[in-house]
Amino acid sequence: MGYFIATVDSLWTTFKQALREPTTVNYPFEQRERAPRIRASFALTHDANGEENCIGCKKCENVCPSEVITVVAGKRTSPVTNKGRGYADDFTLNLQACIICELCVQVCPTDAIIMTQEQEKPTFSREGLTLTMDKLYANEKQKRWAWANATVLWDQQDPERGAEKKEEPSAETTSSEGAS
Amino acid sequence: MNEALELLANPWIHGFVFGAVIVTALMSVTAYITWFERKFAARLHSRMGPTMVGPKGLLQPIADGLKMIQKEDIVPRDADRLLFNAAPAITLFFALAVAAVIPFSPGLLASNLDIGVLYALAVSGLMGFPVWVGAWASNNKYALFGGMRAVAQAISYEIPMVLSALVPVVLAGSLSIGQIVEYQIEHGWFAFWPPGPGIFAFVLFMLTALAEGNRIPFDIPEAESELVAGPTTEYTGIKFGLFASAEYIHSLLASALGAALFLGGWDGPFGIPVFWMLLKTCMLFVGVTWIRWTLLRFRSDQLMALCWVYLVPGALGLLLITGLYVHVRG
Amino acid sequence: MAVAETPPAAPVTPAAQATPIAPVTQVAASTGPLVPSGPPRDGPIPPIRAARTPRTDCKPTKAFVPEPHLDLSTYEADADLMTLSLGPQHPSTHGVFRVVLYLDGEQIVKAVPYPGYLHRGVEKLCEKLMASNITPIIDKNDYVAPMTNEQAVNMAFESLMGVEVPVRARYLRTVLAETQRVASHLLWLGTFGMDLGGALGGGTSLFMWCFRERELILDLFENLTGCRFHYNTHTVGGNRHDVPAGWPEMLHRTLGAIDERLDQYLGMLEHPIFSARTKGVGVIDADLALELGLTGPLLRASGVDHDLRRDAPYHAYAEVDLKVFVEDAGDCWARSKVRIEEMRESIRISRILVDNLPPGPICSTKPLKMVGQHKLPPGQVYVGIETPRGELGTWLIGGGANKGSSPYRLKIRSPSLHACAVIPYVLPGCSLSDAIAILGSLDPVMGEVDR
Amino acid sequence: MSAVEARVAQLEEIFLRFELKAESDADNKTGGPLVPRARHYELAQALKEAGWTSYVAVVASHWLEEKKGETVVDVEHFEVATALRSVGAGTLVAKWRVRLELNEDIDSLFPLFAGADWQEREQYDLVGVSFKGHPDLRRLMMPDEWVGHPLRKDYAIETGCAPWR
Repeated sequence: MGYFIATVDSLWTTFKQALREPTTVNYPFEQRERAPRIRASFALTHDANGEENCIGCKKCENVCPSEVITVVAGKRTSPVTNKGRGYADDFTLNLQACIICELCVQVCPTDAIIMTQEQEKPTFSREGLTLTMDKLYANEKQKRWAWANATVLWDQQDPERGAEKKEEPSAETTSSEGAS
Repeated sequence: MNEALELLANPWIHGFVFGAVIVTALMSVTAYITWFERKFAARLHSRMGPTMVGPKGLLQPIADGLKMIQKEDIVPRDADRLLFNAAPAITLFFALAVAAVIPFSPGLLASNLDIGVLYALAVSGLMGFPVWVGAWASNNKYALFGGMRAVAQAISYEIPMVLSALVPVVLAGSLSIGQIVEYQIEHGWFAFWPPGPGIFAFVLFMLTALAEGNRIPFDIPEAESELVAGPTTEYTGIKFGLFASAEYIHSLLASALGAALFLGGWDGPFGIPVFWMLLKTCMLFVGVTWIRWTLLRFRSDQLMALCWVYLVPGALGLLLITGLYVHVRG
Repeated sequence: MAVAETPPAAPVTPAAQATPIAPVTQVAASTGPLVPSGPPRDGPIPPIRAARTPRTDCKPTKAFVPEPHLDLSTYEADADLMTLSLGPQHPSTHGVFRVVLYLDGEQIVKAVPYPGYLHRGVEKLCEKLMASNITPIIDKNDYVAPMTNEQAVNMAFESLMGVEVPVRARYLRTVLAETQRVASHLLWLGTFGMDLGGALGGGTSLFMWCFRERELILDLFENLTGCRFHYNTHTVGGNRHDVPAGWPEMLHRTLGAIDERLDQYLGMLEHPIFSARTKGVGVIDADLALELGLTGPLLRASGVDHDLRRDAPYHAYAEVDLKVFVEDAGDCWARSKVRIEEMRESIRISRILVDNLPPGPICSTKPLKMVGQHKLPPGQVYVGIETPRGELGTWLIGGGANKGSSPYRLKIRSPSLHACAVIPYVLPGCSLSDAIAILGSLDPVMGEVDR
Repeated sequence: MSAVEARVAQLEEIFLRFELKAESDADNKTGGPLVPRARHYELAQALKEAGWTSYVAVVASHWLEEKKGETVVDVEHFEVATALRSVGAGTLVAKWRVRLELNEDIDSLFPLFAGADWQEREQYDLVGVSFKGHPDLRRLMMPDEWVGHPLRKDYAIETGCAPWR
C-alpha cells in the first residue's frame, strides 16, 4: 500500500513538472541571454588613434598555460606619433587547445588582447580554429567585447582597493530564467 | 460486392485482410507512439523534445526509421549468426501475433478465436524467449545477463498475469475476448462491476503487463545503467529497431488487452466503437509511459520477491473470491 | 545455475588484457628502474588482502578483519566464476574506470578496480608551470567542482608563500565553495537517480531536473567569473573577479528557488523503491572508512563526526555556525541523506555569508602583471580543504631545482581516489545492480582519481 | 586547553618519544621532521594508536644530485613524506618525512591503513619508490608496460611517446 501511495505521489510530482514551460531553448535559432562577463573568443584592439595596441611584448605568449599563443615581435615607426615602437608582426592563437583562462588578458600591459562574448563558429578544418591576426582584428569590429581587460582586472585585484570602491556599471547580472 | 463479402467470410481470407490492416496500422501507430513518448518525456523534463524534423518534430519517427535502416549491420565475430539474425524477427512476430485476437470493434478483428484470452497470453508470454535467444547468440556477457533476467521475469510474471486475466474470464464465463466485451456491455465494466475483485485484477493485470513489457520499474532485463542495453547490447541498426518496436507493440497490445478485458472494450456512450477502444488503449498507454518516466527500478531479486511473495498469492486469492462470487450469483 | 552455462568465452583476466604492445616509450636518462615493475601479471590475481597479517617485528595492532569472500580460493573449488569487465566504457562508471567483477550468478565474489584511464600527468605538468598558471590546469581535476580545486591549490601556495588573504576574499571564497557544493551534489543526485532508474526512466527525470537547477548555479558563476566552468577565478592571495552589482540578489533568488524545489525531488526519493535499493546496500563501517582514508560525506555517512570546515576552519567558516550531518548506517541511503542535508546547509550558509560580505580588497598580492611574478620559497606544506567529495589535499614542495615560481613537486591528495579504493571491500556479496548503486553513491570523479 | 592545543601537545609528546625535534609545522614549513627509515612504521603505528586514525597521503619526491660549484652537497635520493589525520574536533595533520637512498625501500603502511594501498601504488608507479610489505605493488596510473617513472626529475616532460592505446 505504501508503494501505491508513494507512486501516486511521485506521479503527481512529475505531472506538476510537466505543467512548467520548458527551460531549454531551441538552440541554434534562439539563444539565452549571456552574462556580460562571459568570455568566449579573442580580439586584438586598436587605440583611440586607430593604432594597434599590441606592442609585441610576448607576455601573453609566456604566460599562456597551454602555449597556444605565438607572437612575432617587430619594431616599426608609428605612423601616428612618428616614434619607433614595438608591434606584433604576427599574432596567432590556436583555439583548439585554448582553455579560456583569461591569463593573457590579465598580463597585457596595453589592453591589447581582450576577450569577446561571442564564440567562434564551429568549422570543418583545423585551420578554422586558428585565430590569425586578421581574424583577431576582425573580431574587434564584429563581436561584442567581454567585460574584462587588463585594466579592469588589475583594478579588481588592487590590494589597495578600499571600501569606497564603485561598482562596475557594466557588470550587471543577467536575470537567470527559472530562478525568479 | 456480395462476392467480395462472401470471400471475406472465408476465415483465411478474412484473417489475411484484417491481419494486414491491423499490422500496418499497428506499425505506424507504434512509430508515432515513440514520437509521443519522446515529447511526453521532454515535457516532464522541461525539455523541448524533437523539434527539427517536420513541424513539432512530427516526422521524427520516419527519420528514426530511415536512420536505423542506414546504420551498419554488425554481427559480432563470435555470434551465432543464424539465431542472432532470426531473433529480432521472431520477437516482432510474436509481438504482432497477439494483435490477431484483440477486437478493436465488433467486426474489426483478425480472428475471433474461442480461446482468445488464452491465445493472447500464451503468445505474449512467448515473447521473452526470442529475446533470450538473441541475447545468447550475441555471445556477450551483458546480453547474457539481460537475456537471463528477461526469461526469469517473463516466466515469473506470466503466472500472475494469467491469473488476473482469468478473473474476467470467470465472470463472463467465456474465453473469447469478443464475448467478454459483449458481456461487459450488458453487465457493466469488470473494472468497476462487480465492485471488488475486478478493480484489483485490473491493477494487477496492468502491473504484470508493465513487467512483461520490460517497462520501468520492472525493466531489469534492459537496465541501461547496469547492463548497457541488456539483450540488445550487440544489436545495431534495424535489428535493434525491430526489438524496440516489438517492445512498444507489446506494451501497446497489453494496454489494448487491459482495455478489452476490464474497461469494456469498444463500449462507449456514443459514436463509433473503434474510437472508444483506441481511446481506452491510449489512456492506458499514457499511464504506462507516465509511470515509466517517474519511478526508479527494482533490483532483480526484489522483482522476483514481489512476484512470488505478493502478486501470485494475491492473484490466486482474487480468483478464489471471483469464483465464490460467481458461485453465489449462480 | 544460469551462469554456469556460459559459452566458453575467454576469461577477461588482466593477463589476457595485456596484449603485447610494442614499447613506445623511451627511458629517460635514469639509473634504471629501482624495482621490477610489479609482480608478473600472469596466473591468478593475488588476493587483495593476502598480506594483511599483523607484522611480527612490532606490536600487533587491531587487525582489520578481512571479508571472507575477498579470498577467491574458497570459491574456485565449487563454482565457475564469470568475469565481467565493468568499464572502461560503461554508462555507470562515471568516467573511464574499469572494475573487473568476478561473479557467481549475479553475486559479486570479488571486484578488482583498475583506475588510470584518465591519467593526464597533471602533477608532472605542474612542475613546469608557474604558480599563476596552475590554477586553470587544476580546474580540470575535479571537473564537477572546479571551484574547490582552485581554492585547494591556491591555499597551498598562500601557505607556502605566507600570503594572507583579505577578509572579503575569504568570505567570497566561502560563498563560492558552498554554492559549488550545491551544484556538485545536485549533479550527484541526478546521476545517482540515473544509476538507479536507468537512462530511460524515472532516473532521467530526476537527472534533468537536477541539471536544470545546477544550470542556475552555473549562471551565477558565469555572472561572476565569465565562465560556466573552469573559472580561473582564484589567484595567489585572493580572487580575480569581484562581485558585480546585483550578484548577491541573484544568489538569493537562485538558491531560494533551488531550496524550494529540492523538497519536490526529495519527495520522489522517499519512494519505497529508492529505500529498497539503497538501505543496507554497500555498508562501510566507521573503522574501514577511517582506515581507507575516506573523507567528506562518505565518512560522515559512516558515523564519524568529522568535517574540516568545522574542525579546522579555513576561509570564513569560523564565522558561521556550521551544522554537520552524520548518519550511522554507512549504506547508500545514509550517503544520500548526508549529501542532501549538506545541500540545504550549504544553501543556508551561502545566503548568510553573501549578506555579510565585508567591503575591501579581494586580493592581497599585486595583480599578475609579470610572468613568474609569484616566487615560491623552498619548503613543504600540506593544505587540505573540504570539497564536496571530501578532503582535497595539496602537498606542495617549493624550491629544489625549480628555483622560481614553479613548484618542485605538487601532489594532489584526491578524495575520489580513496572513494574508489573502497570498491574491493564493499562490492563482494552484492548483486550487480547493487554494485551500480554503490558506485553511484560513492560519487567519484575520475578526473580527480587519475589526475 | 582547546582541542587543537591538546592534539598539538600529544603530537609533540609522540615526536619526542621518537627523539624527533618537535616542531610546529605551520611556521617553518618543512613538511615535518625527518624520521629514520627503520622507525617509520613504528611511528605510524604509535600515531594510529594515539588517535591519528585517518590516512591522508604519502608523497614521494625525487631529488637529484645537488652541487655547489664542484663539491657535491647532496647525492641523488628520494624523500617520502607521510601524513595522517586525527578526526573530529581539533583535527590535526601529523606529517613526517623519510629520506631514502637510491636503493632503499620503505615499509608499507598497508598493514596499518588500508588507504595506503592505492596511494603507495601511485607513488611506486610515478616516482619509483618501492614499498616493502605491500601485497600488490603494481602500477596504478600508467599502463603496465610503461617504462620509467614519470615523476622523477630526470624523466623529462618532453619524453616522447606514441599515442597510447
